Amino acid sequence: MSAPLNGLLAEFESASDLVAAAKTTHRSGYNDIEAYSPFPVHGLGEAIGFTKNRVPLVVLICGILGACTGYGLQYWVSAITYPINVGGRPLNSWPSFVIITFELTVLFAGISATVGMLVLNDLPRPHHPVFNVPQFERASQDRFFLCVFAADPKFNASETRRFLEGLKPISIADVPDE
Amino acid sequence: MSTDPTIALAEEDREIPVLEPGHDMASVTAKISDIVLERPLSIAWVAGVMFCSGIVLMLGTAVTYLFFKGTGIWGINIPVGWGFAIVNFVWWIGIGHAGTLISAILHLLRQSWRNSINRFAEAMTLFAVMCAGLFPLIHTGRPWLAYWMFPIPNTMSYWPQFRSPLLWDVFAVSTYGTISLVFWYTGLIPDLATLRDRASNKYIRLIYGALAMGWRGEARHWERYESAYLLLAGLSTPLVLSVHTVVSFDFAISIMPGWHTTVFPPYFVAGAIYSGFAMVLILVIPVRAVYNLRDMITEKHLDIAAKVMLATGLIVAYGYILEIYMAWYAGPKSIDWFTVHNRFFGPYAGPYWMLWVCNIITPQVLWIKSIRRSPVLLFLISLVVLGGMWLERFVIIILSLHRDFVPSSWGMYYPTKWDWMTYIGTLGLFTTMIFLFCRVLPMISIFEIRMLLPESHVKHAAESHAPAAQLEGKHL
Amino acid sequence: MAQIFHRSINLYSKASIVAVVLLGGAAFAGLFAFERSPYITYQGVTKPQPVPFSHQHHVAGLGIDCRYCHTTVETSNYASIPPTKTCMNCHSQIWTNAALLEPVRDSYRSGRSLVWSKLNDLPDYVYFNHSIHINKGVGCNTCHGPVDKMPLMYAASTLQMEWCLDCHRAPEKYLRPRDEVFNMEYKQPANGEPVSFDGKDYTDQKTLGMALVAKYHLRNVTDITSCSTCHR
Amino acid sequence: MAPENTKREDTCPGKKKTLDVQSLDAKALDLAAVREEIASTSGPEYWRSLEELAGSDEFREMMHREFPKGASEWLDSFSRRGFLQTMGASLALAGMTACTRQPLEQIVPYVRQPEDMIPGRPQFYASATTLGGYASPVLVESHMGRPTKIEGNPDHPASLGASDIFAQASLLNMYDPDRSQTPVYLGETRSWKNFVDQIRTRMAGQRAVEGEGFRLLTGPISSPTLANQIQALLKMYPKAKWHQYSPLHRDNVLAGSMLAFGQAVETQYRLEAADVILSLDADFLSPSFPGSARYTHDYAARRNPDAAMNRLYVVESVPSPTGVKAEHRLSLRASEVEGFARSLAASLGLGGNAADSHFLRAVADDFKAHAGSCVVIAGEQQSPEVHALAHAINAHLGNVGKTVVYTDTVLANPVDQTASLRDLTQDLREKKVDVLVILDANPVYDAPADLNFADVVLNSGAGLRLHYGLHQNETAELCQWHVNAAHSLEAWSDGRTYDGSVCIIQPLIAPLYDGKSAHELVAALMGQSTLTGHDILRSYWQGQAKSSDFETWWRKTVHDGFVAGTAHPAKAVTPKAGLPPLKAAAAADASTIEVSFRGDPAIYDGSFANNGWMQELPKPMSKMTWDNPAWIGPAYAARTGLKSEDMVTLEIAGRSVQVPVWIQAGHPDNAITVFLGYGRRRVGRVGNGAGFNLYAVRSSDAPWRTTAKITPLAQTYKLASTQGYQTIETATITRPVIREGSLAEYKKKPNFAQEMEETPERNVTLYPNVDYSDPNYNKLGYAWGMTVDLGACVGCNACMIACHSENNIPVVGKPQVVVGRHMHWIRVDAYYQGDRDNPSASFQPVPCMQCENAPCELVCPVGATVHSSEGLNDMVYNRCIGTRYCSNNCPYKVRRFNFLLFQDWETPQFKMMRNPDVSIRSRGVMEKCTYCVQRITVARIDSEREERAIRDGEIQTACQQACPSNAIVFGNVNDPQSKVSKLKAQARNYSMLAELNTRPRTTYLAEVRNPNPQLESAEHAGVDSAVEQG
Repeated sequence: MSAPLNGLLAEFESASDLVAAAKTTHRSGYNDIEAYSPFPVHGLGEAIGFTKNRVPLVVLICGILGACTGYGLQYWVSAITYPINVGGRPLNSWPSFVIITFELTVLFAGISATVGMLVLNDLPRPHHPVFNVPQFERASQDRFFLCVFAADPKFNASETRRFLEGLKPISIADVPDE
Repeated sequence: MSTDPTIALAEEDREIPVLEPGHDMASVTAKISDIVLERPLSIAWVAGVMFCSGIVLMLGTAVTYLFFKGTGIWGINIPVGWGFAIVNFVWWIGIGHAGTLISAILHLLRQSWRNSINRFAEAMTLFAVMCAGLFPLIHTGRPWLAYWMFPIPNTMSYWPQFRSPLLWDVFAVSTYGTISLVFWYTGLIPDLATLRDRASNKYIRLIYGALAMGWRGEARHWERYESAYLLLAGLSTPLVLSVHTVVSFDFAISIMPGWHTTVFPPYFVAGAIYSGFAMVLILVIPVRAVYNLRDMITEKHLDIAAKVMLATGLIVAYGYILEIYMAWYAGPKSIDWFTVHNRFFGPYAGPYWMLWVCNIITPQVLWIKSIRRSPVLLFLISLVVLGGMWLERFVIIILSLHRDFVPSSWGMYYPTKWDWMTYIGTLGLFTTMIFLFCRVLPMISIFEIRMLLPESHVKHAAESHAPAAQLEGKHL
Repeated sequence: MAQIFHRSINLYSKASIVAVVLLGGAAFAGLFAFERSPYITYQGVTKPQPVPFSHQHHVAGLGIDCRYCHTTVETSNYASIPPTKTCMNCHSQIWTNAALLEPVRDSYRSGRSLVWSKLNDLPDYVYFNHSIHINKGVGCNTCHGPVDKMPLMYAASTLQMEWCLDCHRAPEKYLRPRDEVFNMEYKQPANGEPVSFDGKDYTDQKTLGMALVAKYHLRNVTDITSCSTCHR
Repeated sequence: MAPENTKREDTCPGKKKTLDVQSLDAKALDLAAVREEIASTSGPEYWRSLEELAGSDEFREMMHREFPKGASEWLDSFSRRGFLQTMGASLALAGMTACTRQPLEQIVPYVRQPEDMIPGRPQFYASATTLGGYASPVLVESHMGRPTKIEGNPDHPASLGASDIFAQASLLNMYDPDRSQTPVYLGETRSWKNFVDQIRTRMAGQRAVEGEGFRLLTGPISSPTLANQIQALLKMYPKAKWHQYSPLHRDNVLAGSMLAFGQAVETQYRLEAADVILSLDADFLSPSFPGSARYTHDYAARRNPDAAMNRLYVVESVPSPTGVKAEHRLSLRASEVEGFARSLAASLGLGGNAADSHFLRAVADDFKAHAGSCVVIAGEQQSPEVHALAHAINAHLGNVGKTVVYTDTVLANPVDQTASLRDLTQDLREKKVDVLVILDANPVYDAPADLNFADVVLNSGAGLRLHYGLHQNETAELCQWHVNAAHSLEAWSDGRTYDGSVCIIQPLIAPLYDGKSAHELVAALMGQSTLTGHDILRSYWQGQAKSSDFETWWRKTVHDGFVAGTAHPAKAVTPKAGLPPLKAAAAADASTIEVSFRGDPAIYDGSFANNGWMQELPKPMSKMTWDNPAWIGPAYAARTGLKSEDMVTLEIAGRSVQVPVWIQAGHPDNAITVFLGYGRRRVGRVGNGAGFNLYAVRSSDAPWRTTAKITPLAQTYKLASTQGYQTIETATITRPVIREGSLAEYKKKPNFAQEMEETPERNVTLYPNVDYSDPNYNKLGYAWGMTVDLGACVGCNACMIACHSENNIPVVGKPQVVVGRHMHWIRVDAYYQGDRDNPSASFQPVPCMQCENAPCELVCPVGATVHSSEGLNDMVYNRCIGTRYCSNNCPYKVRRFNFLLFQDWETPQFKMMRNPDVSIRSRGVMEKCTYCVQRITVARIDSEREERAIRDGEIQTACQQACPSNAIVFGNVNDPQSKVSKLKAQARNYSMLAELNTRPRTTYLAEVRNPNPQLESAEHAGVDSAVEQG
């Protein structure tokens, strides 16, 4: 335990245990905590006090942006920059322009959904202190973890460890900073 | 549309679950990821890849020669300006539909069973779209100028012509391809993390590690992840329906008899799903046998897929009948009457009636439950349907073009060896990709399978979770 | 489990993604620049010629009118390069034994043509007609640049479609009175020096252009941006 | 952690390794060792295997099969085009993209520029082309000294500005890269000088014996100068003989006039004055008929239903365009025509007894009613008796001087050519000939088989056999000397048109391969080898000119292209009393059927065999290209079970030939028609081996008609008809694309054509209409449009060749036509309706419709085809990427696609021939009719420079200009006074497929026929129903 401590990592058997533990931890005043699970566990987010999810907003904005780009491009090309008579149709043949408008809307929105999710999740982030903990490799398989970070004002190595033990985890590990 | 029967069925027969009992998180994780990480290379797999990539070489030859000589090496002519290239394009695009349909629409409809096959279907979609995308490019007379179809600023200050259905195609297909890729990758991220964490080889870990982008399964991540995934599903749903609609516009927008029909969009979409599911079955049936995944891709999946095929097949049949009805309604002096007459008795009557046999008559046996649940029979029927759907596009394109308004310009279309080489070549490309996919990525979405496990849902919480879980809960 | 990646990778991974995007954009931009570069267009590039003919000397120096050599510019689509005979009209009297002019004399003696490199070279699928442009008041140097200041001739314009369209989409920006077409000193009207046309003085190109468009019955932009105007 | 343990086990690394190792190599158990092994072996193995692949026979076979053979398979007809060339052109194409570098180009100005030459503006020179001796007056367009296009000479009555396929195509003959390029002696190239020296001694020898052994064989000659030279030659060699032969000779016409008048006269017709025309197997509307251009014009001028219409009866043994135009057509075997003629004569009261028939009675009555304003025209292939009968009938009805005029013959010294050739062969057999000079004839190929000329010539022991001609052909092969001829566009000469007036032929370009003109050769034979053709011509006309100031006279004559006042005056001739005696007809043997011989409609007697335009020109009736199948009638086919493309053996008088058959609607039963001119061995890369040589079964005693035995063979032969079999399968046209009615119907309901299809309301649309008359949209107010008068069109194809020539259209070759890739921008469709044995047929020229609501434009993803402000459907080749969507969506199927590299980018001759005002399209590009936009542009620019409007008729499209019947009219539809607007205003004007609301700018004038009420009831019912349902 030479390296400075980044936090404490408690390992749990099941999703339910984790949710319960997370709730208690959060209620007892720890804010800088994080829960890890191998699949989305319902209610875990609010358990650790995560409320505002901005992904939908990003997608909405980009969607609208896409729509405007789509129709704008077509209108500009067909009616403004090089107006030319195609098959006797008017320059702004809006019914013909609907489809590409739609496609670009979806394209922009769709890409923004994933990119937005990654950015908001601060990914890619290949390195993270929790990876230092050996058993954490099962966080992506069949184990559930709760981490209280040292950055939390209420954090105190021994205090917090005792508090976590109170939550009956399978194990508790230090998360070394290096 | 296609989902009504499947929902009904989800209620109706419970005896076969979508995930055989006896699994826990560790076992599903191990089972799926080991196919990638632990399973030794089998001779059969290597041989398969070799053979298929050989076929890809043939494709390369055909395309190279095409670029040297021009599209004249194909059987096309005036009046039949489009031949195999467009037939194959529409066919592949159609096949590509199952993937997004399964992962997006069924996700919205909370069809838990899609969890075990969506990954596979999405991969299939990507590869199908790859093959499809090849054709619009190479079928042009001057492929090196195909970039003119994209709105790129240029020294001619001249731009694409946005009223053209072909251009809609370009946008629809490339959007579809991109979104499918994004959707697929998004779904892969947590599993990539799993692979990263299970891999014993340093380099493999590096690769998966890089691809997983440091996914840790944080609660916050999951929250955003799920909303993003849901939104993607929501966006892909109209997209997948639009793609084949747009493809159908290539024909519906024109004024050619046999093309100029308002029924095309729905009937094309149905046809696409039809062939898509056929392809899913053709791939899934051998794969679940070879990799011994019968417990995750159960007979229930086959059964549902079969029912979807049955339903969409009937919609397609409706399309065919409507065409005939319209001709009858327009009367014997109408060009429509002539077109249908030419389909029935013209020089291409053979393919036309073959189409009825493959697409409409054969699949009716799917009304029988035992057949729906017999992998072998399903496999064969799917093959027939795929052939039928290919014929459908052949009929729509060649038969409509070869005899239209002006009799002096009637003609015939005979494919050349180059047509065949190109077509078979894309089949090779497709299977090669599938082979590789099976070995380097989890064929089944591990984390979504985990969600099928009873232990996955939080017991104390009263409010509902993934109904999937509930459903399974009842089974077990 | 041990860390797979070093902490620094976090930064690199993000940076690399941004970098890829930026590089892509840069490559794109580069391509555009290249497409319009003299390497492609030969704009401002001189080419090897049998005789180092100086327009500067003949036009500015001697004040020879364009039409003395380019005889058909008002009547044909080609301005036409003068036959050797035209050169000899003068050079049988002056500079009769300048070494520089030997190729000309040789051509005249032997009847073998001089072979010039084409400078203002449109693609073969573009059909340009000098006579109508002259007739509508497009000055020689509007396209060919300050020929009277070119010791060695070069193409002054890119001759790319966007360049043609620049004028075809708004001819009034460039037109001048017919009698000024061959005038190398002509300047577009400005408050300082107005241009008089039809007895009126114009101090800005816009109004002058409009007047000329009306006077010379220029066709509409829709007409002259129709494809078959230049492509057949 | 139980699960974990189990997992660790089944994935134990140790195990894994062994597994791998076993699969790799059983003996080594240690991973490191295995790695080494792989490293050491894999490299070499890899290379070996590649070598194996590359070296394997299969591989080589594959390369072999896929490339060279595959390539050749797809090359177009000219086999010399290779792989490299394709690449070269692809590069050339790449030059069409935006961001490629222009290749360095050079400018090569004149040293001394001709005064009248304005670079960039074509010049036109009056000249003439000849066919079968008859000249047709033309104007030749020349760009910078290169002839690029041939038009009719509007100032000459024989042309009135129109031209025919042969005149048009002779341009390509001149540029033909396979032409003979030097004199040849025994296969070695020699110089003209060398030839002159050689021949001098020979001729000196002949001088001594007064030309005892000197024979001259020429084709028919109308050139006064040449005739004069030959007379001089014969004076010089009194004992020499002059023979004439051309396979499509007019012996029967000559014999007919001898029979009728006892002297040789030329028969001319004045169709503008004829109310009723009867053709006895005479295809006088086809370009090979002397004077057809004028006849077609005069005939068509009387087809306007609003003026006095003429009426055409055709009795024919071979379906022909003339038959198509007929109000009433009677399909007889050739041998039966004479009988009909006699009956007609009888029923008109010239004696003899009439076999009575409905048709005959009707014709006779019609004739009686129109005595003096009717005419009978007999066909060249009909017997002298028929001609005599025709003369008699015309005389009897007082047509002579009104609709028929007799003059001196156009051909200098007309002879019975078959006899003439027979004599020559005789002399050759008897070894009487020492010097044989063959001028522009090819007897070895086209002489009647029974003379077997080839052997005779070879064994004649003639010391000097000289062949003079454009190609080193079959005859040249058997001659010691060959002298390469100058084409009529390369040399001075003259010739007479059908009315006898003399045209001056002036060269447009110095001989490409300095060939000599016939004049120069004949002069050389007289030892005047120094004389140039120009000298000879001038000196002759100096003698003829009735003008004090020869220079001005000559200049004017050359400028006008013809010698004023040389047309033959009408000549009073009195027919012998009584009818020609009846020849005993050979009793027809049941097992045989009757054969008719005809010249090929496109390649004539074979002299156009190496002309790609002509080979690919769909023949008027069958739309056949590149071949000459034998025609049989539907009835005969039904009886014998023969199908089109079946091979049969045709046996005539012991000689036999194998030909494919083609079922031709309207062909008489129990008869077969074969076409001459194909199956050439030595003509060039285009013509060699195309089709079947029917001269091999033609005999001198029955050149046009005989009997034959047909035996089907068990094989078929692929034919390339541009209209497939639709020519006889048009039963199921759902919209009547061609519309016709009788005069009576027209009077009753003038707009019957429009009522056959409902045209959508103009303003029932979501979109506003484009207003082409709005000056803010279209400043000059031109809206180009075209009408095609189906009543006037006689299907002569002049428009197609004119278009080919004007627009640099490539020739694609038979294999490509077979798969449906011919490139004609304008096509002439033939439709047959009703009874297949005697159908009513119609021609329909189809250029681009230039639709205002163009379906093609809408679907082009790159905007390569869009509308011009004047309503043209512009096709921008350099923008086209070749999706072919536009063609799919074109209901008229007028678009043409360069599926392969059809255009020839190498051959320098073709480069010279092309029209510099039209882009050369290359591989992968769509093309189509542009309304000759290059001509529109030139006219517009000129008019703008002169600050005036374009005059109506100032712009003529190439097809319109060539059309002898003025069926095609082009102009500004915004101007109500323009000819085209007036025509479009007519009631019989209709749009093709109007229901689709494409709003074509090209519209059609429905055909109105003027049937004889006596006969109409019988036939027309059928036709109308056909039209209605059809």
